[in-house]
Amino acid sequence: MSQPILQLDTVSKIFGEGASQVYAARNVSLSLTPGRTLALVGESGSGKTTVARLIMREYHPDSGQLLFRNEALGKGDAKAIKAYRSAVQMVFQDPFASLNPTHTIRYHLDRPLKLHQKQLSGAERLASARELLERVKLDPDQLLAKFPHELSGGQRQRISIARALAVNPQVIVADEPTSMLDVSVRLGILNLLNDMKRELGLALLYITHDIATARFVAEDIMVMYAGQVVEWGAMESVLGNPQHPYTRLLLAAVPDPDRRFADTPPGSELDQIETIRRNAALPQPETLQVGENHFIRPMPA
Amino acid sequence: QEGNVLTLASEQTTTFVRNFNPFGQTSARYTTLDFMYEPLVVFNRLQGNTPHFRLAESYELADDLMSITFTLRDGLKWSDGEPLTADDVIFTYDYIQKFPALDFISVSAQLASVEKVDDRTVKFNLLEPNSLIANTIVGMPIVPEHVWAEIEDPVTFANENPVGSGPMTEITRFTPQVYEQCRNPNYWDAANLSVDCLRMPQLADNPQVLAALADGTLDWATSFIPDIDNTFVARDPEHHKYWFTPSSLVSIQVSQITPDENNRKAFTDVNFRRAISMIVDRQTIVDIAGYGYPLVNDDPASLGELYSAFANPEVATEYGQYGQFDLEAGMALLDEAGYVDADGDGFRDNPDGTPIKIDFMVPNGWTDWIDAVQIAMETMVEAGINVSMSTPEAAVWTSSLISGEYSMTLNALASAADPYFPYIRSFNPDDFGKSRFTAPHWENAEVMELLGQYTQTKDPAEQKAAMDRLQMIIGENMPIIPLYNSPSFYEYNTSRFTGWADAEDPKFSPVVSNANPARLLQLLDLEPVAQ
Amino acid sequence: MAFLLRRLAFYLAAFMAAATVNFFLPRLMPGDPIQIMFASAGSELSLENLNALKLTFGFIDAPLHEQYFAYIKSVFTGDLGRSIKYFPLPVTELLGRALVWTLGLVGIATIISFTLGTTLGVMAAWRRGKLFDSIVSLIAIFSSSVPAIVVSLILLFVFGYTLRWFPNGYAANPLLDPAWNWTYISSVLYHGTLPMLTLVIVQTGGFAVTMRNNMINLLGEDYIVMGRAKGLADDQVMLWYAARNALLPTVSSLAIAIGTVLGGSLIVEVVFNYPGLGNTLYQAILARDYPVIQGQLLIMTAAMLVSNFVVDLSYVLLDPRLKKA
Amino acid sequence: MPLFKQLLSNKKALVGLTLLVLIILIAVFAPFLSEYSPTRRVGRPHQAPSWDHWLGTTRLGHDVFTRLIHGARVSLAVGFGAGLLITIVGTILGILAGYKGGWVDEVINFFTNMVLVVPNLPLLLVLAAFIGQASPLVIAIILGCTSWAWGVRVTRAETLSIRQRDYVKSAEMLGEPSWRIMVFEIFPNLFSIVGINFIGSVIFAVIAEATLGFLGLGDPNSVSWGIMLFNAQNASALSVGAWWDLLSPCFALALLGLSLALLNFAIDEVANPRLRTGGMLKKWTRMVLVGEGKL
Amino acid sequence: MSAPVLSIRNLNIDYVGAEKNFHAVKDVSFDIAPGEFFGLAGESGCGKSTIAFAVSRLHRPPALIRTGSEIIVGGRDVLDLDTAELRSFRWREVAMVFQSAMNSLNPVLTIEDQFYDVLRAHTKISREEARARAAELLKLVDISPDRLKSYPHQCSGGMRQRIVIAICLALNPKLLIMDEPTTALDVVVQREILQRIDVLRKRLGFSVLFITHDLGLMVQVSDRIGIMLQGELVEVNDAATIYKSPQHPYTKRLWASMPRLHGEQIKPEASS
Ligand SMILES: Nc1ncnc2c1ncn2[C@@H]1O[C@H](COP(=O)(O)OP(=O)(O)OP(=O)(O)O)[C@@H](O)[C@H]1O
Ligand SMILES: Nc1ncnc2c1ncn2[C@@H]1O[C@H](COP(=O)(O)OP(=O)(O)OP(=O)(O)O)[C@@H](O)[C@H]1O
Ligand SMILES: [Mg+2]
Ligand SMILES: [Mg+2]
Repeated sequence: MSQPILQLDTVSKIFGEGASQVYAARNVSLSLTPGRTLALVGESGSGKTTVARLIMREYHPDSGQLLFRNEALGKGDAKAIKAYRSAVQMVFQDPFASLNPTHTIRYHLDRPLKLHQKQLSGAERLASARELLERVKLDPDQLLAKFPHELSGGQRQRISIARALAVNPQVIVADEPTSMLDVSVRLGILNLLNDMKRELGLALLYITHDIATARFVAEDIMVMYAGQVVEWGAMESVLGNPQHPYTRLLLAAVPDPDRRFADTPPGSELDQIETIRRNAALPQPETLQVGENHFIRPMPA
Repeated sequence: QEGNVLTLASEQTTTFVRNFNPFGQTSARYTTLDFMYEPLVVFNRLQGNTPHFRLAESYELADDLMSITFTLRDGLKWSDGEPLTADDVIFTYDYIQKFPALDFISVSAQLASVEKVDDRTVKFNLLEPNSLIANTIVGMPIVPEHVWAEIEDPVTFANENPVGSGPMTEITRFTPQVYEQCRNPNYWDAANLSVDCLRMPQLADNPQVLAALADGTLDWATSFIPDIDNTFVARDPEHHKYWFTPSSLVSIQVSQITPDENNRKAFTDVNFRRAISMIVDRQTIVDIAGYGYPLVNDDPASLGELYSAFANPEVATEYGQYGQFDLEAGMALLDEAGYVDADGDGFRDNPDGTPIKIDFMVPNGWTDWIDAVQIAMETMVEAGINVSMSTPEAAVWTSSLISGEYSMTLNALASAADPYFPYIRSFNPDDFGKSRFTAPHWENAEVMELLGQYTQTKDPAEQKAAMDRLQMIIGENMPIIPLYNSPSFYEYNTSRFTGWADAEDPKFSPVVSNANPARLLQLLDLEPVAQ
Repeated sequence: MAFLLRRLAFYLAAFMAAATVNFFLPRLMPGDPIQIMFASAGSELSLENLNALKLTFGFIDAPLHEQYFAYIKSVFTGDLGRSIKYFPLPVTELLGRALVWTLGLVGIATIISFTLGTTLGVMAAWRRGKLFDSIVSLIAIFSSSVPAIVVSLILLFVFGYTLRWFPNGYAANPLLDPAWNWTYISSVLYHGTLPMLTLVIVQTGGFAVTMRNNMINLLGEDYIVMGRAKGLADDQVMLWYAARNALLPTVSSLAIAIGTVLGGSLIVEVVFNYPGLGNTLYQAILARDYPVIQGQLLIMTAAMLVSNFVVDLSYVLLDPRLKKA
Repeated sequence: MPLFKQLLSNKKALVGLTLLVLIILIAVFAPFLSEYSPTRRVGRPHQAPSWDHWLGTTRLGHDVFTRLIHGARVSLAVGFGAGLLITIVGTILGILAGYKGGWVDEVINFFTNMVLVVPNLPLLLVLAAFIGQASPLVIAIILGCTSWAWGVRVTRAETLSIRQRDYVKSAEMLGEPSWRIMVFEIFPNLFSIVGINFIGSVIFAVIAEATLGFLGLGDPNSVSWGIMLFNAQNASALSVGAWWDLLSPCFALALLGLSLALLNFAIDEVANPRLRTGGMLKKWTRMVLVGEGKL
Repeated sequence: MSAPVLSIRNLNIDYVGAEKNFHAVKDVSFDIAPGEFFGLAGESGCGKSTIAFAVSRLHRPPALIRTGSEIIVGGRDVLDLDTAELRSFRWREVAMVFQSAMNSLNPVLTIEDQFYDVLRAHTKISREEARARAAELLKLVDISPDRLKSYPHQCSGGMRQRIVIAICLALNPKLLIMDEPTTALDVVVQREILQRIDVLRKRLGFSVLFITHDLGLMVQVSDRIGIMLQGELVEVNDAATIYKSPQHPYTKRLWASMPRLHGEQIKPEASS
């Protein structure tokens, strides 16, 4: 396995003060490796987006650090930050909000090229833009002059990916890139991400609450709950043998056409969730390795 | 049973404040002077300044003109029944000495001392000989010592329940919207007084006064009324009447010390001033800007109709042409004097070729003046004079006039009993930099000497000689360019009261404004119409 | 509570700032106030007389900061000095008198136009696209575009001068003594009709539009649809589900409207010679009555602050989400 | 821009725009539309409307129609000048406050709220009176300096919401400088807010000019609708029955206000599709009436 | 078999447009039997909500239910009801749970008020009785009656959705329509709520029209399923058949593009 390119080292992010303090991320550690996808799953509000934003340096960690190529990235180093920017890009959840409605597709692809590949001439940039569109399986002749509102959701999401690729990134963070898309186009995007990872050797962080799609794209998985990573490791190991009670609950709840609803009295899951929520606030015990490349942070007794 | 009530409008305001302090020029109700505090004497300007003796039964000017003695009537009483004596007069003058802020006519500065001769007689000793001092002295109201001696701060004292000497002293009703002022129970001249109460409704502006006049509410008013024959008289031709009498002089003035060197060359040249005078169309200004109400003043000596009794006919024969509107002649005069367009910009320049550029200043918001200036400028521009109008705030305008740092302006000068006053107010170098009336900053030693002579003699012939000579000098130099005498407005309704002064019977000025003491005479002449 | 406290702190700061601006305003302007005042009064005074008067009116030549603190202190002790034009009336009393009229005029006009406007807005939104809606929109466009000055002059021309149905000045017949009897009150109402009408005409449209748009934005909300699905009467859904929620943002627009109303009432008061704050301010400006001008700006600001605060309060009352559990 | 296209297909916008263009054209070509000069006496005082003087004459004998169309220039210039100033200041401060946040926001927001609670017109009045002889330019500048607060408030609110959009985020992540984000990413999306702010400010400025003029605080040398109102009022136009003198500028003001308000409503409708009623509701009603369906 | 609770026949719905009408529901017909859990699936914009709204006649212009459509509930055509009948029909016979838990409760009314207004609109009930009934209904969904005094914003999303369900049951309706009732919720909560509905319908005997685009979930809970595509109902069958042997190519494609959590993963086809 190759070296991780980007790491979070026990990073925490706290919002609010005093009583209303929220640990949006608590001692989160992860590493992204070229050519591999890490899936980050968890319920809404568990801190997934916060992790993404920490990686995108939109937030600065309250503790812990962000390592890029094994070097801690400070606040001030402009040059390092620029290099980081051109290496790490993001694809957003909502394809309708991630493109500026007042600019053409060409503008959206031109800007990153202009910013990060200054040596290119106008004509070269146009060529690159066409190339990018072809790479995401779109027709440049049709699309370059269009405005976002003239495109379908799937097309927009592809444009977002093309824009992210325009800077020649090594890491792509995709925050629920398909949750707003229809089932039938969803797969196309996931396949595209898989292709990119393979062909360009990208390190991918795939954030989702849909564990099924996570399984489809990722080699590794991390399960988050209330700002903490509760279980992580190789995909098949975690899915096949979930150890943490929350992971189990989550997996049990994922819709599965193969299993009809049993006549279990409802309510038990909610009680368990309550227990887990209460425990999440307690001091956390050490990490426990439960298999080869499979770890959990067990619930305190 | 309220007797007969006369409704009048002498004051325009949005709210009445109960203030009857006769020294408060801006804040007291306008019915305070004359009606509440009777003057010693009322001089009748319409009748050659004849004295109507009121609180005083006579006065005597010393032969050396260095003192004047007033004798009060016998048995005068204040409205509260206390006797009114020479002590009250002495008290009043001591009082304004002690509180200079009260001396709104600046009379103290002319007095050396005021002394009591006996209970009814007071002697004023002057600092300089002055034949006209009586006119000034009667402007100061006399207040009761037994009331005012106790007042700590008379400047801010509101005198809400006045004790006065005039015909109407009792406030029977007072609200911000209306007040009533009724008979003085101890009035000395009650026999002549037929009106029982004055009622003053609050009226904020001319249109409101017009509305009240038109529907017959008001008996007596002073207000500008546009198109008065249609808007007022026509509503009830039998009873709705008016009579406008000429009053303060409005003139074009240029500064002899204007900061712009080139303009100064022109302004100090009498030919230029004469030409300007010939170029402005006085009649149109009066007709349009003034609704025809003012009286054209084309007297090069600036006195005009108002002081016709004093006029020197030679002035008209010698210089009269310079007061007449004649565009051609005015332009010819300019050409002749060398004011031609030297640089080809379409405007006339100085004879030496330097440009003239005049800023015609008039206070913002004074619309009739602004209209007048616009009309005057029409012909001035036609004559090739580079002139434009500016309208600074009145305060800025005032201070420019005081300092002389302006080029051209309109200025007004209140009318007086005697032409001496307009002349001394306009040309006294002692007042340069102090008063806006000296705005032209025009100096002439002979004028000052003649003015001195005029007040320092009692001999009418001597006075006339001095006045004639004065008029010739002014007429020759035209330091100010007269336009018109604006009218005093006087509207009245004969349906409830008769006895009004009018053009047929100009017995005195009937204007009810607080600047006209003769309004007291008018009040006393009114008789209710038998119902 | 914290919300209200924060607002309160802001209002205090705003008031202080307004008072400060107020203090400096006349001092930065050219000219000597007393001289200006007497120039406009047309009276001639000697310099000595002038200086004596100046002292009496408290124009002392103290250092600026001393004057400033003295001013702030007097403001907070409710002493706004005395009017020069209406001497010796204390400014507070003069403004107090005027305030009553303005409050009555503006208050009632605002209540009428707010009620009318919001009702129209609610009904227009509910009948969206129908004739009623088009009419309301048209009315709203007219109402929000035609200036108060135009409306008041036209009303004055038509009803005051031409038809002579209404008086063209005053708040009441000046010959009547103020009293709580029908004669006086009816006179007040009669005199107040045209000014009131002007204000209602120029304000109603704005409220109607705000309310209509808020309503329309809300009508797609699930809880409105649920209200209908529950089988509730249309009126109940319209009022308790839609209007009640749409009112919240409208109420905050009310606060901003107060400022506009004060401005609008100024022109209306001048045109109709109504003895309110606006007219008083106008007269004071003409007479350069500085104490009144200053006091006036302060009172108007304070009125704005108070109405804003009232709006804040009612917001808290209307919206349970702001009530701290 | 699709917004423009939509605007052109909006009936209100069309009517408003036509009116406005007409007024502007009349103002621009004023000297060619009347043989008279606006500042010269060309008739007797207060002549009633006639063939020679379409809208009669003023008290001074000026031609009312001539003054009206020349006055349109000043009123429009003040309106658009002040409107532009107000909008520029409001938009810049609004975007800065909304995007930059932190102390920049605190400061701007504080001042904005402060200015919002000071009653605007009275303040204007006092300022104009103190400055004196307020020429149209001065009025425009005072208006610009005192009336930006509302614009800041709405622009800031909108910026705050746009700032959260993913396209702004992604521009940040691409390393776009913040001025570029404000100018090219946020500003174009504020079209409707800025447009509404601009037109609203123009209406406000036109009205304010007229009001100041009417109250006698304007420069009598200039020919504007406000000054016309002032002159007419001073000439007691209503009491002497010269209604044309006073009502002409009134109607001109109303017409200009109406055209701008129509535009503003149209922008609002275009920017917020929910407010649009359009033709489909009429069509719908027709279809229901002929029994093609129901709800 | 007894008569269907809901029988939709030839339902055609247009959204009237200024130029062109949008034909959102095309000739749709299906039945729901008493006690049946009927699922309606399809992609965003295919017309699912439009059908749901039509059943309670909740549409506003420019929606237009074309003449010839029939929606039969309890033997009568809903489209023929007048205003008063419609009002009493709503909620008493068909109740509805909306998409967003956050927004389907009126934010300015307490929970109790929102029970009370529906009870009062349909029954003669006093405030006290209504409170008792509301408390009872809340217990059905495991919520403490204390909550009656709360405002919606004081409850969590899952709680709010359960409150809505309780309100739905207030009048013992025959049919409960749920339009994507759980998309805003976590999977755990979502599953919990659906299980509860399932239990309640078995106990109380109402039918359910369940709308979602999550096919996997639908197969888990529904008895029968209808698949919609661009306004048309392309396939109706029982859940097992839809899953095991889908007939329509579109249904097949849907299954093919659904990644699996367990067992064999679908083939990553070349992205198109
Ligand atoms: N800017 C912020 N200020 C305050 N709290 C925040 C902020 N951003 C996130 N939070 C809180 O931090 C926690 C984690 O939020 P985050 O957005 O990371 O969750 P998530 O897992 O991405 O949820 P979702 O699946 O809904 O996107 C939440 O409780 C959220 O309310
Ligand atoms: N008010 C409207 N005016 C015009 N078209 C509309 C309107 N409401 C909905 N539509 C169109 O009707 C179609 C069906 O909408 P509907 O809301 O029924 O879809 P849906 O299947 O519920 O989708 P989703 O899963 O996104 O809720 C959509 O294409 C939509 O664009
Ligand atoms: Mg998230
Ligand atoms: Mg839907």
